[in-house]
Amino acid sequence: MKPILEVKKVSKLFGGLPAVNNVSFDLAENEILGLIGPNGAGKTTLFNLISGYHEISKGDILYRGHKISGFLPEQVCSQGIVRTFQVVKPFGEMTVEENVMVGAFCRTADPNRARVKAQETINFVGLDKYAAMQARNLTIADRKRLEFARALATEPKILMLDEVMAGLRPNEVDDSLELIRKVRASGITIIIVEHIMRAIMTICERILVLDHGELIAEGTPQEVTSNKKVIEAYLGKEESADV
Amino acid sequence: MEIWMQILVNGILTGGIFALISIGLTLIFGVMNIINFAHGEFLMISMYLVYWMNVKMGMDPYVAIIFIIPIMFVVGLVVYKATLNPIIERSELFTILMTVALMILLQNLALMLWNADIRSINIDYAASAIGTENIRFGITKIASFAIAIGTAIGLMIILSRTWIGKSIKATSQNRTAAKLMGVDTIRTYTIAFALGIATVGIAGAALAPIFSIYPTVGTQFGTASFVVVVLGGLGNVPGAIIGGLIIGLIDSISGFLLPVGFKEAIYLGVFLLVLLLKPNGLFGQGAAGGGR
Amino acid sequence: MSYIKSIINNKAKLFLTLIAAVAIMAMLVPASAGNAFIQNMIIMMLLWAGLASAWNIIGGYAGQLSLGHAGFFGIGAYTVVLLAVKLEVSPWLGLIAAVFLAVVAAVIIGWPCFRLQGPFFALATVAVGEVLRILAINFSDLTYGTNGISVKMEFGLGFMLFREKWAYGIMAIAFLALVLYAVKKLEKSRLGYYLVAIREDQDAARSLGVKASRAKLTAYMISAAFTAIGGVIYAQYILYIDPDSVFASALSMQMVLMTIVGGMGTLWGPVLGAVLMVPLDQFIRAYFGGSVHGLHMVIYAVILILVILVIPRGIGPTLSDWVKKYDKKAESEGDRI
Amino acid sequence: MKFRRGKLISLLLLICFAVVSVAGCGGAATEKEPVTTGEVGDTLRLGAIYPLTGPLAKLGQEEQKGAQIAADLRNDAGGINGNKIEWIFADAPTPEAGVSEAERLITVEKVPVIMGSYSSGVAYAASAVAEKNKVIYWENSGVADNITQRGFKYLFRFGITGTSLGETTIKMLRDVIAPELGKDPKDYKIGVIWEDSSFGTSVGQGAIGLAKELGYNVVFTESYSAKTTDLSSLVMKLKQNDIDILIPTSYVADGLLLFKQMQELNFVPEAVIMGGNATQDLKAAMGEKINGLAHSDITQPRTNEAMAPGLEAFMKEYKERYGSEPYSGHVIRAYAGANVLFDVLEKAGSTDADKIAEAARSLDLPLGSTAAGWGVKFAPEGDPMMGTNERAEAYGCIWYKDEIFTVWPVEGQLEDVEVLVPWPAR
Repeated sequence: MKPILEVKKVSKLFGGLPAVNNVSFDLAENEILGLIGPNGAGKTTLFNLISGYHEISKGDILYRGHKISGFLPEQVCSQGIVRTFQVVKPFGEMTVEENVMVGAFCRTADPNRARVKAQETINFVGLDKYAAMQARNLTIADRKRLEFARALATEPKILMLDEVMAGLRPNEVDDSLELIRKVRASGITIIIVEHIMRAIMTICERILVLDHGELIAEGTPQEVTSNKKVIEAYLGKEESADV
Repeated sequence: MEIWMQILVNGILTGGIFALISIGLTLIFGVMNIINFAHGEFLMISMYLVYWMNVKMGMDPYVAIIFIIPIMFVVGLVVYKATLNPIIERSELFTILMTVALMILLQNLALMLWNADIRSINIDYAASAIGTENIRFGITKIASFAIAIGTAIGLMIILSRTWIGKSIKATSQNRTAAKLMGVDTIRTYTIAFALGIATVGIAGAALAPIFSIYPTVGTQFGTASFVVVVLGGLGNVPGAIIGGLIIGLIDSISGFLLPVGFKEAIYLGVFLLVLLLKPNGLFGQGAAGGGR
Repeated sequence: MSYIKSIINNKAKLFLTLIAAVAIMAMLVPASAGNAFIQNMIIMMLLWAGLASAWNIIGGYAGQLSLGHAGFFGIGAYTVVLLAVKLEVSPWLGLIAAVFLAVVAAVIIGWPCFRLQGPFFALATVAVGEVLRILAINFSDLTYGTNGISVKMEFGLGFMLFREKWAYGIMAIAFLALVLYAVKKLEKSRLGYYLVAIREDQDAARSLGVKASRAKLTAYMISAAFTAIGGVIYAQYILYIDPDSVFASALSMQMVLMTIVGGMGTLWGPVLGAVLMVPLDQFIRAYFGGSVHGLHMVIYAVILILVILVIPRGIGPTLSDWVKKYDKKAESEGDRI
Repeated sequence: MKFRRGKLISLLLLICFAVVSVAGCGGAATEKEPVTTGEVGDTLRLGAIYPLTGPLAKLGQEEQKGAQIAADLRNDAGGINGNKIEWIFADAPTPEAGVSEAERLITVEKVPVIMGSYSSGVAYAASAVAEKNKVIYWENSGVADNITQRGFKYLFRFGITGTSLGETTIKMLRDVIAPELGKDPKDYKIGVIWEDSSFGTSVGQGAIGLAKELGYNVVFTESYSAKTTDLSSLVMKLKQNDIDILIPTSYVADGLLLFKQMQELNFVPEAVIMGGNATQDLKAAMGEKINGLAHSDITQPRTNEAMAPGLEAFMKEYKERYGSEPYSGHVIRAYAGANVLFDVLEKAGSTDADKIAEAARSLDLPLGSTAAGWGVKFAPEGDPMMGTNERAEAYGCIWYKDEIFTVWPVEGQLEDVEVLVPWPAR
């Protein structure tokens, strides 16, 4: 089965410093892929490269076989790849419903159909109580859920979630995991960046580990946690020596 | 051939004037992202002050600089505290409109207090020049050129050596980060603005012998100084000197080759080109570009 | 109270007739007394409300601080007058040509400038406005330069030139109604949501598929078109245009000031701003203009500074906030209004 | 954006604001009854529009003084047919303000006549409003020719046109400067430069027109912006064309900048004849170096009383009130123009526009019959320049012993003025 997304030897240099260095991987259709690594490993930068937010220094990205490296963010989104931001970016003056409508407008120009789509998505993520509230008045957790809903409203094929569950209470994390499973069930492929190991381990079928911009490990959750290099990357040299 | 030499000399000396006017602006615009439309009006105030000192106390304009710096520093402090400080947190639209309101206010206050007479300081060396038969250097222009260099050096020393200078630089790069490091950004902004206005005061003193003084004289210098600041790069004081020289040369050369009426249009055209091609200015590190 | 609310909220058409009613009523009261000064003020008020609303499309909704809108105003005025004087073209055709030229200019100016952010976009538009003014002064064989041009005194609908004031009143009302109707339609359209999204956070908007530069450019073209229409009406009303009066940067600032005072990014903000500031400006000038020179402008500037300081988001939204607070208090006490 | 309640509230607010502003200004500006000159002892209210703020404020205010002195002196001498004259001044720095103030003066203050306006743009816009409302517009100082080329019935321009100012610079060269330097005017290389407003343009074109007509050698012409910060490149072009006679038309500030940069760059023409703006500020800035600078301008304070009757009385009154010499000729023109207007109103005996217009057109005063030295003969109806005073001509004058003296035409000469040229080197 041809991979839905192919990342081929992608690098990104910020003033000569490689934030992402020669990373390659494939994403299978309808898979949930985890992306982990210590802070500053290049996870968000990789998201920025795939979503066209930053230009790629070297390498290519293929979506269903055709090149999308060099596409503008809006073009990448209309192709079907959408991302959420680690630092949430709500449209403060607009209500929650209007925020989600902006996403829905990606697929329809008609305001009424967009409003219906928005209401559906809001109910799906459980923000219906706040539909008429202005986004700037939401709590952090609800803003994350709004980010999630907005991305969903664009009816993506690939959904890239950047620490959507950071700062949530355990029961909220479980709700999010449930949501992600439902989203995957509807045929959407998902890449998740998270630091909450419990969440990553339970939801992801495959995990990539990034460290200093390089891919140091790939595999099922169990394989990855026992991998020496991964432990070193997280816990540092001597600690791992005596395990 | 000598005509071209003179044109270059004119360009450099006029460049000195543009640079001198723009140093204050590059500090205010560079550090605080405030487009100060009343920049020309502060220049006008300082020119009037120098005029009264010359008329009432017979003080030479260049000597008056010593008194102008503290006076204009205080003027900058008061104006900033009264009008700009309360709204500094809001979007730059409000600060721009506040400076437009200040422009209207200062122009008409000057008209009310000192009426509309067109005054000038007639010190004997005002129009004299040195140099050969065909290549002349105006005394007042050389003086303003030297003052521009001196002011730039002085400002750079303040910015790099003194504590307040470092906090101004830090705040201009990243206000929130500076706040985290314990920099009192409100005080820093106030001093940066006052310092900028004091620099404009020096420019006013240096220009008083060259130009006539009347309530709306400030409008002449408005647009040109923005062009210089963006050309030299935001907050980049040496950049303002070089930007000033470039605009001075363009002014002199294009004025000679084309009808003089188009001069301003040409360096505004250059300004647009620079903004689009090298958004961070020729040397500066301002963030004019919009990314992708 | 709730009965009136239900009518007003759902009927866009009713809202349109309301503006017309307000303006006509304002016109008729003085018309009977033949007081041309008041009529002139009302016409300028309506014209400025239209211009401020036009600016609001790009400045208020899309948050793109264009400070060179006098350029489009001037293009509108010069196109209609030059076509009439040089080619005997009727002002109504001139109007269409003016709108077309303004839209073309908006594309030429907008496309490069929209790659700039914040103060640099504002400065670029100021520079463009100045360049247009200088060109109008120096290409005197085309534009008659600073001698200016006077509109030929041929009265009649065909020449869009009237003896009676109320005819201009109708034109000004039609202009304002047209702009407000377009803004209301825009608010509810995809472009409207996209513009506000761009204003709030352009990066987030683009990641959701919003073609930011295309949306901003479209808004800029619409705004330029309406500003040019305003320029045409000004030319046909004042009957004389010259570079310094129609390309003046003070015009651009005036449009921005009114929108800020009234309330940016709201439908009613610019209208409120115009209704307050045009009479204010003309009254202070009438009372203080002749005596102490410059006093009236000082008063105008001081009022402006106070408004900017005291009212953060413009009078419209601030008032509606007070009303909401009053409502919440009323609801909590149980006596719903 | 769905604060429905907010929308409703601001909607109601708009309605009450509109009503308040209408009622408010309706009350504040109650119309006053028009006064015909018939009833003795009443006050005759006349409108006057000048730029009293903004860049043109200085000379706008000077003309205001001239109008006020004329009214006061006339009131001391019994007013018009027993009516006291009262000026209602209006500030109009821009054409748009000119229109709204003209509307106010006509409909609220109900003035039968409006005198104006120093700035050609304001004159243009305001006179159109007056014409539409059948009110006399009495223009003293707007020089742009096209003001009186629109066939307006109720518009009269007492003062000179820009063309006449321009032509007199050439007549000065032919009759005064060239004979003094002992050269044939045709041998000179003439440079004509002007600041690019309608004032500068009409004077510059006037000078070029007459010079070409007389076959003089105009080698360089260019306009510049009065708001420019540097004119050295223009001076370099003058030097390159080695201009002998320079005819600049500038306001005071840019004129000073030009003269300073001419000295700095060592450009010394044979003579400089400036179009208009012979003012005290210019003298204050240049000190004794100004002697020898020639002007073509409106009537100057030092003009022979024979040619400008009533000038001395005016000078005395001005000195008493303001303790100094008149700033420039502008105040004299306003004073003379106002007096002629009062005579016309007296002759018409009513505030009806047609009667006043008819009285104005009937005037046929020879040269040397007004304080400005001009005569009064308005171009009749149907004439392309309808409403222009055909007996108004600019005078040639020159700075001599730190004062400005009229030297052309000869009848205006006060005493034997020594024409000092070449100018700036001295």
